[in-house]
Amino acid sequence: MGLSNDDRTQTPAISINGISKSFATNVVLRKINLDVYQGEVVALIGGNGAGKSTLMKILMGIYQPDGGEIHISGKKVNLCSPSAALSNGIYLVPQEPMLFPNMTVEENIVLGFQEKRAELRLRLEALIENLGWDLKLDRKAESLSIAEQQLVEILRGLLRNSKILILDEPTSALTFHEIESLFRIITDLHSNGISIFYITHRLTEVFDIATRVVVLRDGQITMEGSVGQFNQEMLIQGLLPTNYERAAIRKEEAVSDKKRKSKKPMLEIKDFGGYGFSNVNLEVYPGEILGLAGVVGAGRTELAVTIFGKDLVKQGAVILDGEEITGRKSKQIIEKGLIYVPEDRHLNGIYSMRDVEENVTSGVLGHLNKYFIDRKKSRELTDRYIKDFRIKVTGRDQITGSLSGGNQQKVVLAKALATNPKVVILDEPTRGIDAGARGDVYRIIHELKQQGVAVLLISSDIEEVIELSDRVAAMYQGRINHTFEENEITVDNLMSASFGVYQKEETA
Amino acid sequence: MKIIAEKMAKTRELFTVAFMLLLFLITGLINPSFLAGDNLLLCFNGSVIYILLAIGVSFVITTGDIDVSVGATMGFTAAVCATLIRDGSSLMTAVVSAVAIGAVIGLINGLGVTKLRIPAIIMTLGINGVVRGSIYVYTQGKWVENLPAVFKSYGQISLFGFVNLFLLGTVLIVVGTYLYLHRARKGKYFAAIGDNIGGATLIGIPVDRVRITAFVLSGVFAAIAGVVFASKVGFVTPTAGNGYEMKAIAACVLGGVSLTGGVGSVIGAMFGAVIMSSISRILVFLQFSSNWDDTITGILLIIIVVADALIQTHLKEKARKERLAARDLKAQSHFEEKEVLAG
Amino acid sequence: MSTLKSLDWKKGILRWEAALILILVLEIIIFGSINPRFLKVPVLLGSINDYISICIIALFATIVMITGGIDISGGAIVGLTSMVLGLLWQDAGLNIWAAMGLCLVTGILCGALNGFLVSYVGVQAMVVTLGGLFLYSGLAVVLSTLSVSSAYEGISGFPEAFIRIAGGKVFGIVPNPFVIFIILTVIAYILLHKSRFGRYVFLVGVNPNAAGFSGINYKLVAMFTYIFSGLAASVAGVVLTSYLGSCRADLGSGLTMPIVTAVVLGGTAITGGKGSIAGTALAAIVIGLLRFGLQMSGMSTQYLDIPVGLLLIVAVAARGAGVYMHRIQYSSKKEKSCQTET
Amino acid sequence: GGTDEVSDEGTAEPSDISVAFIPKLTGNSFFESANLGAQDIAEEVGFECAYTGNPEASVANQVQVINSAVQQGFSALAISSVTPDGLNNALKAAKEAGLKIVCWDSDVQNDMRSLHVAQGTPEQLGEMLVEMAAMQMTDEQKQSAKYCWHYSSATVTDQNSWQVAGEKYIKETYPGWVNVAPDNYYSGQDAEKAVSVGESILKTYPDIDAIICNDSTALPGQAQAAENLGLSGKDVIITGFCTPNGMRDFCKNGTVPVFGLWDCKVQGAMGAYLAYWLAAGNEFKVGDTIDIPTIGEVEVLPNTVLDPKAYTADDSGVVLLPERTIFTKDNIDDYNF
Ligand SMILES: Nc1ncnc2c1ncn2[C@@H]1O[C@H](COP(=O)(O)OP(=O)(O)OP(=O)(O)O)[C@@H](O)[C@H]1O
Ligand SMILES: Nc1ncnc2c1ncn2[C@@H]1O[C@H](COP(=O)(O)OP(=O)(O)OP(=O)(O)O)[C@@H](O)[C@H]1O
Ligand SMILES: [Mg+2]
Ligand SMILES: [Mg+2]
Repeated sequence: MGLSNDDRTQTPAISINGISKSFATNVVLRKINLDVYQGEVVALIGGNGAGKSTLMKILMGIYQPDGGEIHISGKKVNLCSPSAALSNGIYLVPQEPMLFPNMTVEENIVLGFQEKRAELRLRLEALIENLGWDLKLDRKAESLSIAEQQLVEILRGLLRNSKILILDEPTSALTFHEIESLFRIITDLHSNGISIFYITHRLTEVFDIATRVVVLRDGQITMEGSVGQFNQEMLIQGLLPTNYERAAIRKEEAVSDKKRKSKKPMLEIKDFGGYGFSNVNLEVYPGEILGLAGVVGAGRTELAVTIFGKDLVKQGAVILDGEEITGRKSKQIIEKGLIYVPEDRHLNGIYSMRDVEENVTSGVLGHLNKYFIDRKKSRELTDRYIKDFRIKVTGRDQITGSLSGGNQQKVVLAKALATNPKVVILDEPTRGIDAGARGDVYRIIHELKQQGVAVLLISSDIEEVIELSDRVAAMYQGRINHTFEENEITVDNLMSASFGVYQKEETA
Repeated sequence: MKIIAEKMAKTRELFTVAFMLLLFLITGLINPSFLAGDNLLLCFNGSVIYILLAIGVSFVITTGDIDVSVGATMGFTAAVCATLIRDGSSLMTAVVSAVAIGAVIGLINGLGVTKLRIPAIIMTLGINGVVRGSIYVYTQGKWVENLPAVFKSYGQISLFGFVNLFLLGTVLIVVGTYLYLHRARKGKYFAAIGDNIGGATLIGIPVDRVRITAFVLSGVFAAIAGVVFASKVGFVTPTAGNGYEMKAIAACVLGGVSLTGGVGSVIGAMFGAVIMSSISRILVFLQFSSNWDDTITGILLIIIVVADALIQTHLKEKARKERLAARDLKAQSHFEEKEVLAG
Repeated sequence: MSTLKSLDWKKGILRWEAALILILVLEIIIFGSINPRFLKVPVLLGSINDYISICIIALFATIVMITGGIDISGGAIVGLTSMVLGLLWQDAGLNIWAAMGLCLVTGILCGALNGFLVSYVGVQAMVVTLGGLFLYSGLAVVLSTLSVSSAYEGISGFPEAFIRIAGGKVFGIVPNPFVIFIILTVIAYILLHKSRFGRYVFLVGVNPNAAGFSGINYKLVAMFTYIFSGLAASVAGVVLTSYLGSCRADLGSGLTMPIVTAVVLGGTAITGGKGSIAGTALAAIVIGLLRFGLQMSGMSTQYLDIPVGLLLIVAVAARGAGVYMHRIQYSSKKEKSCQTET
Repeated sequence: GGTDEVSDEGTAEPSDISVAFIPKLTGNSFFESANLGAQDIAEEVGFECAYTGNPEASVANQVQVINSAVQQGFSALAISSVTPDGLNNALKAAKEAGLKIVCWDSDVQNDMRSLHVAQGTPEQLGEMLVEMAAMQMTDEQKQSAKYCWHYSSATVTDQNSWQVAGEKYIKETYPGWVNVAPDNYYSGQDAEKAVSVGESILKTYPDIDAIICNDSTALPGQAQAAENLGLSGKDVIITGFCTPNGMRDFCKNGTVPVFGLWDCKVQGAMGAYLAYWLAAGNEFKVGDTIDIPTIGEVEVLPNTVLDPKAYTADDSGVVLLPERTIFTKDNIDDYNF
């Protein structure tokens, strides 16, 4: 799909010359030079905090560069505001959805357009039809899940008819089905001569749709070239910190069926039902990772949140280490030894304006002291987690919001694990974090397993589920479709079960 | 009935209207003369000042800011307008000066909030103090009185025999702004900014300009209210408009304009203002002591917002549950199908 | 990959408090040179009598604002509790101390109602406390008409011991209200900055959802901040009643805006999540002394709003422009002006 | 503060003496007029007179104004109090600091001040209010008039005392009259509210005969309300207290043909002068007469003229304003305040 070298003689659609940017003392971009031609799909990859989003926000006019120039179709432009960028045919689908919660999906998408409303609606309907996404246009945006929000953001970008479309981790919350249809549209766009920046942490995607790869590290472009020149291994090498030794995640032998049966399950979910799911039966044993696969909207988050005491139980029971905890308050459930790590880090996970220490200790203050805060203990605890989890901070008093995404995720994990849980429910623990951090998170999960903690792992990333899980339950439309033992865990099996088409061998 | 109830809960203005009618009806049951046509008209006529203030403030609140300087602005512009009229200026000059002053105060607020990035409540609180002090400087602490009878008579002009000129003008303004805010492409910008300012910036809405516009409009509407005040009341004291900012905000809230921005309409604000300004009248008709004024205002305000909050939470929960249950249902039918196939 | 200097904003706050102290010193120097009487210690200390209620309520309103809420009903609670005190003492014949106890309970109840509606019913704080502002001040007027002494005469003639609460002086120079203010500042400081509750207050202010997922009863925490605020307002009611020797329904009228002003000038973010007791305490005194000093310098009270309003705007603008420059940049929401480069 | 701050008594030049002239609230035409009188006499005599008050009439605000006047080193206070007893502590402190205290318009506890310049006794004023209404009535109305009171609030001292005295006078003199709203109507010195309450009164009681507005915001508001409804003085009697400037048009066009007030400029002048006079080291006993430049001799009466139960002492007395004026369209143009 790459363009032939002849095309390179034309003027680049956008040309970035020597762009630099720093925030206070933090140098984020160092003299970036990049030319992108018509119809290219440029995969921009790099670790958390490498500066990808910052560069894109400069193109969108959200940030002003400290130095450098931008040319569009050979003409120098001043992208001083998003409207300037828009009038130059640039559009950014942001990493974090920025919808208008009180407006409908349709209003969210069409606001700010100059065209007639009726025309727009027709175009929009056609687009959704083409994508095959299931989105009601009159729903209020505040009722959308994070994945649905991302769909709306993408629709907004696609409808814009921009010449240069930037997609900043558009698929981080999406699953197979949506990603596939999105890629189809991207391919269409790029054959129509539209230039696309595509940021992702999922390297397989790079090979699926990109024509060119750009690797950003510490604000500099360290590798660049047409996609054919690379393979996945090379990209990983290019991404990881130079002195990084990959944590050897040797998959332990899965707890065998027999061995498991001899133990008591740590978490038992019996005929459990609530809003969005029903008839769920699951058992998680100590030292086991049970994966929970499914497509967006399968009801996995609802299941987890209901177990955690945040939503109404309609039927069934949850038993933790022999004790029934059905319908208890989250606070009591945490005390009993179950913790849930929410999927939306920004909404439910971190206290971005507070420092790392306050975040890590937020769940255990009651244990540190009754009324007053024992600073000594809380510092020790924080330092221990910073060290154990290799959280990259300037100190335990760094503001959490200023950490990179992966490190924020580690803080969220530390906060959860500081409660000394027997059961951990992880909901999308690696969404939006880079390969290095992902390795660290996997290592942490493994350590939990070794300590005998029961882990319920919810993830939309099938490879992740396969890599980590001892057993996998697949959820489809609110039910557990099938539970796979270790030897049955394959991409095909999980995929078909997630889409509700898996047929058990005995019935087949 | 149920449909009406649901519609009411969804269209927040209807809820306010229903509440107002209920209030009027109860008063009318106790004292039927309250419901006499001309008295109801009087109630609406008497609300014009509050309505104008509330519309202005609702622009600002819709963009997610707040303006607590409208009371002072109204007082100042009323004093300026009244002084000019008293000293023989033409009506045109007086109105234009008042509106210009209102616009300038709004502009200062807007620039402070957007360019100096001062939180709106602080900026307008500060300006409120400055403007209020300026009224004393301007009037030297004296009342502006003895306005010419013609000027005062504008408040009495009726069209078609019963529609008060000011009321008609105000209603037209309300309808006009409503159509602009909810139908015009750019009108939606106000709500969009209040909803998510970052998102609004991203899709190219000139955020600062719209926010400044909102403050300017707030000032302008306060100025128009000031002119109406001068004409209707007939004299202007330096304390005119004291505490009106809180009542204007309360009127917006009663009318369903959310203080977090992005939600609500000027129609709601209008009816909220009618409720606010009718309370003291209603008490007279109920032969209740005026001592109960604030208590009743407080209770009504709390009842209506609590009812609203409960209904909204209920609706949201219901919608969520229905959506989730629908998924589950699909699942059930699917499972059944499979069983049928298998069987 | 270096990231934001984490200490920056804490330093910012510290620097801000230093700035407030600087303003305070400037005020003393300027007003002292205009009217040397201003510098007399009894005059300076005694001036607190006139703004003690703002100081007391602002301390605890700060805690409310850190949770992301706001309490504008404090002034109304002052009037209400003053009336409750007088009625119970005079008309119900209660012992003055018992009456005082019940008056504090009234403050707690008012705060609890505010807090309940905000936390558990989910109404916006501004709206609830606006309703409370009308309701409590209205009730105070209604109560005042219930007394045997007519509303316009007020209730007075309190025992000497009660009058001494605000009228007395420690060591013959430091007026009691000043001591009360210091004590309450220390209490509020420990509560907010040293206790578990205070930590929860910040966390809830930054992200209530996350607090819920951390097992923090965020609704209860938020509700308690309103209770503290209501209690503080009732303490102010007692102090003011004692100081004036008379119960009045309108004692707290006009306090709303100065309280908000003090809290915000003290560096508390209106959106919650950060703020400090020391800042509020300093800001309350800065504003109080400014008004007092201007009056001492001969400015008529009716013009005082002008300099106070300007100080508020200038101070907050300066803080925004200086100390928080980088943080403002951090919030990606703001537009940039188009004049930068070509 | 210690006593060392008192200016040297007896030997003081007029220009050494400064009087703080404190109204209930600023920005009200009544008090502004009183201040004009005070300033005139201060200039005439040559003492310093500073007008200082708060735009909002509340105890706390007035205490603050007094405290600051004490700290600024004024020699005397001439004050119109918002409350009979809420200022006690502040006044005590002022006294201790050596300030002389004179009240005008609205009094404090008698032992807290030396002199009070009264516009009349509550009985005089209550009777005046009622008679201003009665003199416009037909004989039939005088037998069975329906009336009500509309003023600022239940918590202001003087207006309520006139209302109480007026009610008493009605019971005695016009037993047939019916008060349709014994709880009274209040509009809290908010002009717009005065109009809307005024309109509602006229709507609720279309057959009401008289509305007495003993507040200078309520009276023009009520008059405007009547005009808004197309009513004139022939349809309903509206009367009360306000400055002539505030009512000139209403008086001339017949909406409020009769209303009254005392000469507040003279009252202000007397208050300010007496404060100065005391601060200059002069003393008096009840029964003495004091000569006031441009106004004439006034006699110091015992406190009991206002209230039979009042505290009596040689150094505490009342000075009455010589007269109160009823304004009609014939004489209103003679006044400008
Ligand atoms: N912030 C939110 N506010 C309101 N409703 C939400 C919110 N987030 C999610 N939901 C609701 O929860 C439903 C499920 O969300 P989501 O699509 O993440 O499903 P899920 O079952 O968690 O899927 P997954 O299996 O991917 O975890 C959504 O359809 C949405 O209605
Ligand atoms: N507004 C800001 N103010 C200060 N620092 C910022 C700001 N925005 C980003 N940074 C810092 O700039 C660096 C680069 O951030 P950026 O968001 O561009 O990373 P990224 O490559 O998009 O990472 P991710 O993969 O996690 O999205 C980070 O260290 C971040 O902390
Ligand atoms: Mg990014
Ligand atoms: Mg999910």
